[in-house]
Amino acid sequence: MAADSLHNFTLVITGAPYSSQAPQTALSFARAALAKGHTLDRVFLYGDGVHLASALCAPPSDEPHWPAQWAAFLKDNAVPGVACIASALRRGLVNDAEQKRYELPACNLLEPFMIAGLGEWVEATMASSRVIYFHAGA
Amino acid sequence: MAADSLHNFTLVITGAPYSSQAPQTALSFARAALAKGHTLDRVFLYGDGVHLASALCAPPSDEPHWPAQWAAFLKDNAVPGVACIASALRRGLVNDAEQKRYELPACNLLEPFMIAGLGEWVEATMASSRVIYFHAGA
Amino acid sequence: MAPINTLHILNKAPEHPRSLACMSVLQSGDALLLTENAVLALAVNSIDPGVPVFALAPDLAARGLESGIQGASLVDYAGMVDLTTHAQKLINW
Amino acid sequence: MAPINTLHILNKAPEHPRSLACMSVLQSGDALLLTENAVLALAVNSIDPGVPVFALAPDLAARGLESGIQGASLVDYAGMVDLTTHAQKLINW
Amino acid sequence: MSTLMVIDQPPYGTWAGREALDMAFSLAAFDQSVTLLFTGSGVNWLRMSQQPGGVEQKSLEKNLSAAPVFGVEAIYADAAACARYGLTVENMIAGVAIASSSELLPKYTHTAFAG
Amino acid sequence: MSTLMVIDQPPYGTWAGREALDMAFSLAAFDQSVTLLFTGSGVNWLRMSQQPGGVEQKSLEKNLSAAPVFGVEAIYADAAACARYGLTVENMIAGVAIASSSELLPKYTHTAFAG
Repeated sequence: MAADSLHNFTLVITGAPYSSQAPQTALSFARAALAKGHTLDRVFLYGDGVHLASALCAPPSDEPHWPAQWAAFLKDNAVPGVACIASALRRGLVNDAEQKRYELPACNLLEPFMIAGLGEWVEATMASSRVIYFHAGA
Repeated sequence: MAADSLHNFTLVITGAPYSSQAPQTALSFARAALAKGHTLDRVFLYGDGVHLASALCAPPSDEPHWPAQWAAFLKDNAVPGVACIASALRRGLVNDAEQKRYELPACNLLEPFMIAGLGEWVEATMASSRVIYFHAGA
Repeated sequence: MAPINTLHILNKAPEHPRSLACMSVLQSGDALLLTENAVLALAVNSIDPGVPVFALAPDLAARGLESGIQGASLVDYAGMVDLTTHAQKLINW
Repeated sequence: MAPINTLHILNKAPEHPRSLACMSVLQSGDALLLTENAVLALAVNSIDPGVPVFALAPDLAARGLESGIQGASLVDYAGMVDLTTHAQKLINW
Repeated sequence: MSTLMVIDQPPYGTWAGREALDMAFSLAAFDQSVTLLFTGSGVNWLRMSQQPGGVEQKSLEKNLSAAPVFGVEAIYADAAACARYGLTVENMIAGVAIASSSELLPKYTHTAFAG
Repeated sequence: MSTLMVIDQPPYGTWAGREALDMAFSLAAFDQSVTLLFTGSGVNWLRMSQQPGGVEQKSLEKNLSAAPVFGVEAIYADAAACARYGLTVENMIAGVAIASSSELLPKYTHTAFAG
């Protein structure tokens, strides 16, 4: 891959909002990358990072709503956002299909986030020229 | 407080299940404490520990279901389990009252866990003779 | 059991900053209980905190360390409860 | 901008084991980008990784460290993007 | 009961310190004795002129400045950690006393970290 | 693309290493070149005779033993970390090669930690 040319990025977020700074740094990076003409292949949430796709966060009104900000960014820019299914099921993040399959009382996945397997991450690493990981900082 | 006599314990869990070992160690400790005749004043979930009260976890069938095991333990022994409201709202854990207040699409609190303020923790530290914290290990 | 002033309960691996902080404040009359990741300290040769050391046996066993461990008394969860009630004071690191 | 072989992006405080691991593998031709908690390394006097050091300005400013910082070039998020595309390879610690 | 809340994680990168501060304020609100100790990389909470607008967070410096109002008895900073991070009376927020963690810890009946 | 998955967190106490292993297995399942490196306290994954029944977890030793079957190319352990934790050929699981992290890292085009 040539340096300094236009790139197709994959962002992997493994740190949870309101616990780590990862979702904020990733969003600032994502905005800056698009502003420079680069593209985002997809955003993949893994481990504790899947909490970013929760539809039920209600942070104090004077704090940023990271799930809502991320969801708006993904919609506005038609970037796919995918939460790893194995991480999500363990941590209580489900869409309506998983709700039915596991007979759970509700679903809490925030649109436009999707739930899919690690194959999405593998595909992304192959399709993009840069993969950046945003981990928790402690 | 006299050592070696019967005690009233408060357990505070700040580590999330499927991310830290805290909920498992705390549950084994809680069972052992009751078996010795001690009492549990209450269990308080704080920070990332509030994820233990999620009704939507679906771990692989060959892994323990920590929220379900904890919920059964609390019911069987009539021990109050309280998730801190500020930690819970930030992290997407809500009961039906908070769902209505914040106009959220669902609620995901697992019974018999309750949601309440840090005053519950303060009360617990005053009411019990031993407060034990179960933090994440990394 | 000898009296314990402060029981320090440590669950972090030896590299963790809080583990180092815990080791640096132990005083005569205290005791140290290693749980979860902290039992790995017993695989590191240089550990000598200068106070009685206890370690949670189920955590040692999980990590393949139960046999041949020196320098620590093994306890189960019931023994952990006893330590917490026997000590005058607890610090959970 | 000088060529960068591997750009090491570090977001952990200086005490974190992964921060120490990162510092120990830097090679000539590499560069180090400090973000989030890792910018605190610039408050510690002894930091000299032997490769070009960059630091994310918004993270420095948040921590009261933006003015008078020596030993690192400040970048904003756009500059961080440029570093990641300019480098041949990335490691996110 | 006298509580020592210990903050040993740096500001902004994690929420644990923020939540420890909430715990301290709650104790004080219920008229319980509570003291704060900043140690390790947690002493970076105490640096003056924090400008967190660029990372879209609230100022923890401002947050912490409410401690005396809430009734927090004292704010201590570990001497060795301050030295390591270049914190001196010149660049530290007001109202912080320098102490040694090992001398402070035995003085409280209840010690807590937020995570 | 050649991937080096690095596991630097100890087994059982956190899930990050477990999830790193899943990432490695996924790459292998899609016929991508992947190698595992255990370093820091992560080398404790490699100790023989893990008995996690008492902490109600699945054996990570057993989990890891599936790596060659899945097509993981090699498993390396950092020499310095093994020495620190007393890991030798006698008490380490089979199939692990000893290496130095600093020599290994430059050889892969993609390096990842799970968290």
